[in-house]
Amino acid sequence: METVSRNEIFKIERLLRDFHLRPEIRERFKKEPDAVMAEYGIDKRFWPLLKEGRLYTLYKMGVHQLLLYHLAHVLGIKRDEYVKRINDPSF
Amino acid sequence: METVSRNEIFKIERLLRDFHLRPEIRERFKKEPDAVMAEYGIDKRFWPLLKEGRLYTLYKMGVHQLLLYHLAHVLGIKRDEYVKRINDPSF
Amino acid sequence: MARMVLGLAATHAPGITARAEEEPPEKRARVYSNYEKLRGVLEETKPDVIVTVANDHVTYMFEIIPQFLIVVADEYEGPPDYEWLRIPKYKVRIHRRLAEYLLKSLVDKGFDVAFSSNPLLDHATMNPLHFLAGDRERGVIKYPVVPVLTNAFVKPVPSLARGYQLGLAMREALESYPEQLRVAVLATGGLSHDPGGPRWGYVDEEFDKRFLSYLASGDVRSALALTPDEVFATGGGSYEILNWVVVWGVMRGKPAEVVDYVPGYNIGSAWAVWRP
Amino acid sequence: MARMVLGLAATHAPGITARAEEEPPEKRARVYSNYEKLRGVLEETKPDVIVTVANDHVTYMFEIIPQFLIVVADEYEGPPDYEWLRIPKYKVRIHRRLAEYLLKSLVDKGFDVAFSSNPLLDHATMNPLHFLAGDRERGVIKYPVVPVLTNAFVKPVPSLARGYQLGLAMREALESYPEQLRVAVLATGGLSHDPGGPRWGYVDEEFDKRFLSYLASGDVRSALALTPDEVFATGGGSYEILNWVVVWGVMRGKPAEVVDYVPGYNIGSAWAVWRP
Ligand SMILES: [Fe+3]
Ligand SMILES: [Fe+3]
Repeated sequence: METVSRNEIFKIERLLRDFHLRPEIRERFKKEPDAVMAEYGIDKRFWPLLKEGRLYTLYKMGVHQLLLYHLAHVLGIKRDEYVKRINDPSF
Repeated sequence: METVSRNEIFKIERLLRDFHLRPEIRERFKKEPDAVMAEYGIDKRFWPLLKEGRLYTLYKMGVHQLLLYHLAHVLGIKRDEYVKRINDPSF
Repeated sequence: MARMVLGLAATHAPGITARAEEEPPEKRARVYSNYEKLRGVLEETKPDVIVTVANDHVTYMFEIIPQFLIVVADEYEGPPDYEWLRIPKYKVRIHRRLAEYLLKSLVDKGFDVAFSSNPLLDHATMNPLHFLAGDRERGVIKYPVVPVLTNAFVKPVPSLARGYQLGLAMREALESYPEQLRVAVLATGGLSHDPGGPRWGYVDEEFDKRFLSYLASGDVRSALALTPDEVFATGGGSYEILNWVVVWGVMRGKPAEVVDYVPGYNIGSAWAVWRP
Repeated sequence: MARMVLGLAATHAPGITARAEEEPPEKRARVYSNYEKLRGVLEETKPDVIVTVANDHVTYMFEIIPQFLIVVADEYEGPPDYEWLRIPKYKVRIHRRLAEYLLKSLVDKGFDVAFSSNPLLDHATMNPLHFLAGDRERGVIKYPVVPVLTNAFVKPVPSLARGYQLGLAMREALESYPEQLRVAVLATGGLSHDPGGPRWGYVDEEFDKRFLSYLASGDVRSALALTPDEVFATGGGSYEILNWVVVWGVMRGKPAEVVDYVPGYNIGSAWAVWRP
């Protein structure tokens, strides 16, 4: 897997952190994810990872597990499915 | 002088910090200071201190000197006037 | 001179309130009764202030991640996600004079402690305070608090030995505080768990019981020999035992009375008391 | 193994660029020629990386104020107020691998160093880099950087002794870095000044010359005996000498070659070089 810049990871993490602290961001992401990710300066190549809940890839990239949890919450992914995805290289 | 809550001071300091980092806040404050101070949750009793550049009082209350500097910048107070005010109990 | 009158430690697992019905009624009752026991001890002891030692969850210590932080503010209201947690939104009075004294003393002793006047205290501080000190009707925490936060989640984390040293220094600092004050300390968090990690839901009971046996026997040396890597191998949240170790330092390594251990709510939960 | 090839220290007074014409042409020329001298030394030495030690100005270390912070990111672009400062907006490559190694080593050695992946580097880091390492046409800093930030402005600040210890530990850590790397360190800031304070514009030349004489003679003990209160008595910005003391620790207390001292631009400005 390519090494992703910490600056890029930070932008993703900032969005996930805000999912937790700012309900309005969470709700907007559900409706218009691309617009929200663009606002947070997240590179387009990461957009599918977030929208599709590609937990394995995001985790291996270095996104913190506590923040991935907030993403799962927004996407409606429950614990058993979460654990499956974060351990499955096809995610 | 009464002891002011650190939480209150923080709200003032946040505005002054943002004067430095967010030019749009600086410009809005010049036009509608009350609205901006209300947004920052600053208690009304402190509004005159900021609008009038009461540097002595703000400094004694515990507002950090580097942040007062940003206030002076917005109010157009130059160094000599600044030093006069921060040392003069009538301010 | 302030006096250390009590040490407490308790899990802060958010599921205990947020998803209470996830566990069977007996287990729930057991969890709640453990908090009740600690609440009783606290009420008997009547401290003037509680120093809480809890970690952040990559929420507040996010853009800047300090290893240790002391809140120097006058009040706090939260936690932000109190509705999800299903607890009241509490007002917390902060004992700012003691917080400032403690901070200054620790920095003077060579601990590089960060500080903040604009706290965000999450479930790690607020859930245990809810159970142990919450006036639920009035929405206030009954004792003034000095909140200490640690970095237990984002590597590199401080060694357990460093946490213990911090605790020893806190004890010295607190005892040199010039006013009469009865101080309790409360550690929150742990034990093993992997929230949002590849083994989310797994509890390492062997690890937890080993850690608790060190505590109960006063075996500081074995506990401090645990490396961050060893602890993280049991789960991404397990390093929250750092908070316990800090308070153990405050109690100068005395054996703790381990009240109970309950695996459940995706975590190995424990409760302990130190009497001075 | 990394090798320490150079130590530098320089004022970072923003007025030098922002309000350059405030001082007469001769003084301006002298200030600029001192930076040029250091730039020349740096170019001769050809380091692979510069570790900068600078303080924040209650801008970035604001809501959370750590005592020491290391930036673990890959790049930075700034400073935010480059237009006011009248310098280019620079791109900085950060040597993240070395930054991570240094951070981990220091935390393991018992320094409670904070970290951040989303840096804001103000004039304290950027103005000296502009003069010493800026490629003005291309808007890039010529060497990879590891930014270290300190708390020199908001009390309680770390003691100078603690800063020196940090420097010693940084040296050890850097020399144990497993790759071949030629490392320069750069301290910025000071000496006496009171920006935004009741004596803004005042320079305590006696204090400054005393501090420089300690540096020039390698009198570490006298320098470390200065308390924060003594230093702050000369001005609210004077504790920026902390950065100099950290780098002095990296240079293991060797006497510095003091290049020049120029009071002006509301500050006592100095430049120094340590050869290893
Ligand atoms: Fe936790
Ligand atoms: Fe400065």
